[in-house]
Amino acid sequence: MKKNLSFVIALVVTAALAAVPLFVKKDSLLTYLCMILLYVSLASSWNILGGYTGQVNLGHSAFFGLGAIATRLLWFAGWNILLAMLVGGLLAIAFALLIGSPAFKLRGAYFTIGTLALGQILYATVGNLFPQISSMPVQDLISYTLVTRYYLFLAVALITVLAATLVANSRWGLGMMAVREQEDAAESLGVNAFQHKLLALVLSAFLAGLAGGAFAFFQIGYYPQYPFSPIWTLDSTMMAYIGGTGTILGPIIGAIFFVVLKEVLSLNLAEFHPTVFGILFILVVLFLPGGFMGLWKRIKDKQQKKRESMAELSHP
Amino acid sequence: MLKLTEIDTFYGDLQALWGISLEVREGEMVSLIGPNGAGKTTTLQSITGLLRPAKGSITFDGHDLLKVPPDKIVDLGVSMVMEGGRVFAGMTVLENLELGAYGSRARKERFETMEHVFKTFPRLKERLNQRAGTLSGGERQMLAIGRAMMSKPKLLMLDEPSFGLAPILVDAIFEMVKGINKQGVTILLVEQNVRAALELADRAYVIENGRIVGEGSGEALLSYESVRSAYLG
Amino acid sequence: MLQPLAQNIIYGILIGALYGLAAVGLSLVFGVSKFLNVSHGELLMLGGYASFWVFKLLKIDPFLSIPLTIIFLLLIGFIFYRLIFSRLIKLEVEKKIQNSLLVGFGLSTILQNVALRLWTADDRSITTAYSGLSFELAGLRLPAVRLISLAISVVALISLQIFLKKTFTGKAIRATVEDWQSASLMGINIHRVYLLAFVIGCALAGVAGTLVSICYSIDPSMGLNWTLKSMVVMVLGGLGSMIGTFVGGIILGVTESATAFFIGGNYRLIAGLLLFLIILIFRPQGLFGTKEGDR
Amino acid sequence: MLLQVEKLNKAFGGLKAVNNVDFSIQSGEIVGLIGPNGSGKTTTLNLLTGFLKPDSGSIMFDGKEIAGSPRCSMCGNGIARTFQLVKPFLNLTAVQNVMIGRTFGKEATMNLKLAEEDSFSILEKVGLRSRAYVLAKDMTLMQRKRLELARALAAKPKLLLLDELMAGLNHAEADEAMETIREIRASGITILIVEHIVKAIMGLSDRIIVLNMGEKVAEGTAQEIMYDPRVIDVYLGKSHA
Amino acid sequence: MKSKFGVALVILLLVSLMATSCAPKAVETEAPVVTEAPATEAPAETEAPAVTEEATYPPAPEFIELGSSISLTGNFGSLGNLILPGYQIAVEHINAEGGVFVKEYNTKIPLRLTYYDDESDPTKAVSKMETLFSEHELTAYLGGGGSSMHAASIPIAEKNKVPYLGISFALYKIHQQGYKYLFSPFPKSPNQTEDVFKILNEAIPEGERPTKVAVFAYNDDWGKEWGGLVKERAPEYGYEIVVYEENPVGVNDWTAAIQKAKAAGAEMLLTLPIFPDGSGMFKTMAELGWTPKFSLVIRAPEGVNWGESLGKIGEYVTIFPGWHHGAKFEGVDKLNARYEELYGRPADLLTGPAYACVQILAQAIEKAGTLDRDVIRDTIASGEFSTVIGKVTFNADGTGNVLDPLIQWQNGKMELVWPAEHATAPLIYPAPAFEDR
Repeated sequence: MKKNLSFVIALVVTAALAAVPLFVKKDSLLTYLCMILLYVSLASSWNILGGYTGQVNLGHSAFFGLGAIATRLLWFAGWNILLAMLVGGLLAIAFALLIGSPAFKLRGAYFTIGTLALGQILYATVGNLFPQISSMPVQDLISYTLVTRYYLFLAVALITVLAATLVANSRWGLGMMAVREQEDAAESLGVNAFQHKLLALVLSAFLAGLAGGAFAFFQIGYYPQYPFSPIWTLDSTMMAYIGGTGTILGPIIGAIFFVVLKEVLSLNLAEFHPTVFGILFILVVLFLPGGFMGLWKRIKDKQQKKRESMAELSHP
Repeated sequence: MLKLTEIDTFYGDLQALWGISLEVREGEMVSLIGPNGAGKTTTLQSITGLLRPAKGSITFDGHDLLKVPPDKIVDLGVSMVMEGGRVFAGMTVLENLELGAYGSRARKERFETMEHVFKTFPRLKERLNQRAGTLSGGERQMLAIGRAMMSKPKLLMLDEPSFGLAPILVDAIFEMVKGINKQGVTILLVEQNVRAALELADRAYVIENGRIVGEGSGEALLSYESVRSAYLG
Repeated sequence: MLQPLAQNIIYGILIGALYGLAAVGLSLVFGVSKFLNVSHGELLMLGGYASFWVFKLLKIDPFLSIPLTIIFLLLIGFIFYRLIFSRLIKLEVEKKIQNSLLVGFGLSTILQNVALRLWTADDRSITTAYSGLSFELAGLRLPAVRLISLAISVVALISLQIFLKKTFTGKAIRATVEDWQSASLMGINIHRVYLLAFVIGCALAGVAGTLVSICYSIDPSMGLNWTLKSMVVMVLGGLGSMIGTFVGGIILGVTESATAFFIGGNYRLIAGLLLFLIILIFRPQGLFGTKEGDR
Repeated sequence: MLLQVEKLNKAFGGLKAVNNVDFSIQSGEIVGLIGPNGSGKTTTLNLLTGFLKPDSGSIMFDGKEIAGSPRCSMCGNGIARTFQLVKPFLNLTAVQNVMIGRTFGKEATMNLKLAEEDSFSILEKVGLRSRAYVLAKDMTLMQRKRLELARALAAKPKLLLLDELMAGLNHAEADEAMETIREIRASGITILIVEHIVKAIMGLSDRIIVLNMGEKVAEGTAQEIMYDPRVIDVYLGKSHA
Repeated sequence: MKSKFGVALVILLLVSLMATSCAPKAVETEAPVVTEAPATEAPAETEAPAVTEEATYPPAPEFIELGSSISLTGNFGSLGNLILPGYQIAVEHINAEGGVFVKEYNTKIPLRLTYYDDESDPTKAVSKMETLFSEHELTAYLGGGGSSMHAASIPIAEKNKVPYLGISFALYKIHQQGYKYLFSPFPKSPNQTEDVFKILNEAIPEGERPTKVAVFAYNDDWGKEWGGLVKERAPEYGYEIVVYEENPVGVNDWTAAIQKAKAAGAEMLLTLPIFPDGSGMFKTMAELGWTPKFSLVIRAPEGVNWGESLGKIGEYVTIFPGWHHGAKFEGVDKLNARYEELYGRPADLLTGPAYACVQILAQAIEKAGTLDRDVIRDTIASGEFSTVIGKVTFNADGTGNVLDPLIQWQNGKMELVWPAEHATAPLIYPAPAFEDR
């Protein structure tokens, strides 16, 4: 009953999003929606490893960047864009498998610092190997349409959210959460912690790689190093935390809140908007553990308790 | 001297103590015995301020300990040796002892106190500049007790001083504890070696599941069947 | 070939000392309170700007203005601790590391933005009358400014070491690092120790920032890079050992310089990070650490 | 013979935590493993469940050598455990906690619907049916212990290892727990129960093994153990006065 | 605990309130642009046929809109801050005469320049370029400073089909991508890398020439192109490259490179650092005691802060800036006078070419007689323009045919030292050792 309702809501939202380009003709607004969708993909894919499996990964941009660079090169070489994106995703998986075993030897803060360093290594290496800007060829520029990009971002975001939902509600998802909550207990029940972490990493990497591919298709000119920038990781992490890690809706809400708030702040506060944003973020971390989803849950719990105590009163 | 009245203490969300009341009079040696997880350590930690009871009162020498910040409790003359001693392994024996006299009251007289401690534990003087981590188990326990003595306590609380020690050392440690008590320091002892604890103590409390279930003089309890049954049934 | 290499290694040591100094502050804070303060690099930047403006506006020599920088950073540290970090101390270790990390990101966003707006994105550096001066020793050049910087780093480190080893307060800090519960039983106010360690860490970052502004240059976005370097050095040297951390910084500096010399400047950053990852995986307690390093 | 342990050894540094311990458990038994603090009970348990690798010795379980197998394979072998300091999945609901046991243990099912139904009935058994949707972190110690028991049961073990299940429970709660354990045995599961005090399990165990300083000092029925002078010395200590 | 939570809640509520109350405002500010755009366009379209009736012209737009995304802060900020005044003064001078005469409207229309600071971030530059296009009826873009910034911006101009005039980038590669709307009246890498050897061979007798060359390049677009060309050209003119070092931009530690140059006995330095790297490089050179007899340092010393921050260490370096205020062309005096008024010194190196961009545009619009961007583009491509940097024509790839003067820092000032007919001072060679300054 409840599941059906959320399914219907999801369907309606998807349909609405698909219809957006019919009504929105302004490029700047559409670009803006593209960014939200991109961030939904990034934050949701980060959340699979960081939220559901509890491994705070600060090298997420590496996967995003790998997807972007592979897609861009293949696409320029004449490949079909979807095929190129798939290869981008697979490249991200290959890298995830490569680093998985050494990375998961590290625990807690060490994993976090280690992944941050890994991301930086890739960032610097790509900067060295591909120092030149990647500009769309003139003939592609002429045929450039934003609507195509919008639908691609929408598709990637849908795939990501769908994949996250499926995994979260599967046996694997249960295992991941068990690993996050209590690795010893999980292992004692037969959950292979390493396998689950690796699976989460691979899935997270693949989805981030796809998002990178969409970005490569979207951006007219950029330095190949740019998608590897730690900014992408930090932004996705912040979004997931603001919305609520370990939930499906959290990163989505976080991404929307993040992008919209940033835009609103930058329109109204001009140049000091990152400051206000930083303050807000700190407030969320300090006072809203569990992000917006956590807050929502607490409000619901309180109401529940009130209802229960009311019920008790009426049945003395 | 020390009086706990009806205290309830929680570990996070979990209640560990239910209405514990006990009293230690000046100069006494009191034992607190009970099985694993009964709440002995929790009781001591509630007194030192490491944990704060949710309910009840603790008074020491007329001070309400619940209103004293944890770092000032030592200054009042309450000192505790935690289970396993917990010496600062990376620091030298001397530094460990100095830290024992961190409180402002004890710091002024730390040199005299240290000489006094050396009399009780001559081994420590030999190892003065060695890192505490390199000491043997028995020496560590001595250091832990010596360190606690450095604060010039009126009440010394010991949590399982015999834990993990060879029997011969256990005897030695208990001798030293007895000696300290004779010097006029009141002692509250938590010990799993029930017989030794009861023989040493003037009085004892039996604690089970976070509640006091028995109280009496050491000898009385020793012969009291319920103590044996608390362990063996 | 040998002489240029030796010269190059000297420069590696000189910059390594700055890495070390920056990392010592971070390491101290992490060791005592388990706050992984990722806005450490931004604190360094603040220190750099403080010296720069004092030099530019009041014409006070940057080396002489270090006490002012220290006071400034102590104040900043005090405010940040009271407003923000003190709210995290009750959390369990893992959560504390994670949340301090996140809060740090927020702080670094704020500090970067404020610096950008106050002082523009331009690179700044301090050039004194004696910049460029150097002594020659056995055919090797020893640059004056960097030598003084090295000396100041060493003095800062030794003062810290003396403070930690000889004073009661310093011992209290070390005791808290080892076992905060025991420390608390000694009558040590551990909250005060946390605060103290935090502000000392900030002050060290400030000193490092001053030296960076003299030897290199500063700009509002420099923070992340220095935070990362500090974290690398902190792990490299091993947690809990100040001297180890400092030596770790020098090792990183020399590694980078040697890489630039033998392979090329493009790879210096990567070589340092790779060294870090290798050590993290095979010796997580660091080169000089003794404790098991999984906390 | 379900479990046969021979010459099991484990040392930490110089300390022999488990020293040449032999014992065995028959199918359908409830065996108690007791001893004072630091006697090696929990180490033994950790060796049996793969949390520690033995230095030497053999552990035959159900006709298979399992010494040194990875800990996540133990559940598949048919051994489940609870923890001395309870380790529930705090931010998951009770039913999710149990489902993890059901979907990963022995006879693990991929069918989440089925797993959920089974989990409800297991929660019913331990008396937590009404708390199925409560997060583990909002539960009392007693409830957490029951939850951990339910989780282990959901893994359908042949041998269930209970580590100080009774610690911290009051008399009434302990009695309830003993009743539950008897029911579990009745359903055909063999149980090894580790306890600090003999009393807690004397009415329960068919046989009791006593450890001290890493060595086995006695074995027998509860009555035999209670009056064994070696055991009394172990527990109450020799006189030191 | 509860109260703290409450406080946070209140703050969040306030912010979300602020967000919601501001959101409609944001739409409002955008709304006029949307509604007015057709309003201004509509008359133009409907009245267009009226042109056939003589003497009636469509109402002229209020301004000829020029847009620029320019780095005023960050790595390229020192360049942007020299370029922007050039644009502004040129606009001011042209508007002082009523603007540009456009035949289509039979009236003079003033110019209006809208610019954004892109903070030396190429991605920001891209978004600023798009914003300029969507928020204003642009006639042309004026570029910012620095090759990588241009490389990011130009595709946007091309996509939007708006003429783009940019200076302060020597990157040649951009011109080979087939962009039709790009024009740059500025010397390019092929000119610079050839001219330096030509000038040295003309100015210095054989035997005294600094034939051992050290090249400190960057691992980026321009660095690689420039370094490659130097390697190619040096042997042709009798020079040997003894050290070739590459660093990523912003790694301001050149110790290893300097060491190698010193060890190899290099006599000449060719490099193109951004400001912080350049100043770090010269401080280290002084410390290590390596003084090249001749240094060509493109980019870093182009701003006045080079002299201010380096003092004697920064003396004697030479630059190919594209222009100098001593150049003897028409209009230079007027520019210098105005610049002096505003900034207390004669026009800076990049100010002239920037000024010229606006001159070229104004002349092209007047020739074209319309604000149609495609017509203007064609006019720029085919015409000859007379500016403060001399006569300018453009090649098919958008590069300009312009003079490439050499400048040297002497006594804290930049002196034009080549070509001889424009020179304000003779070239000082060899440069005295750092210790002896």
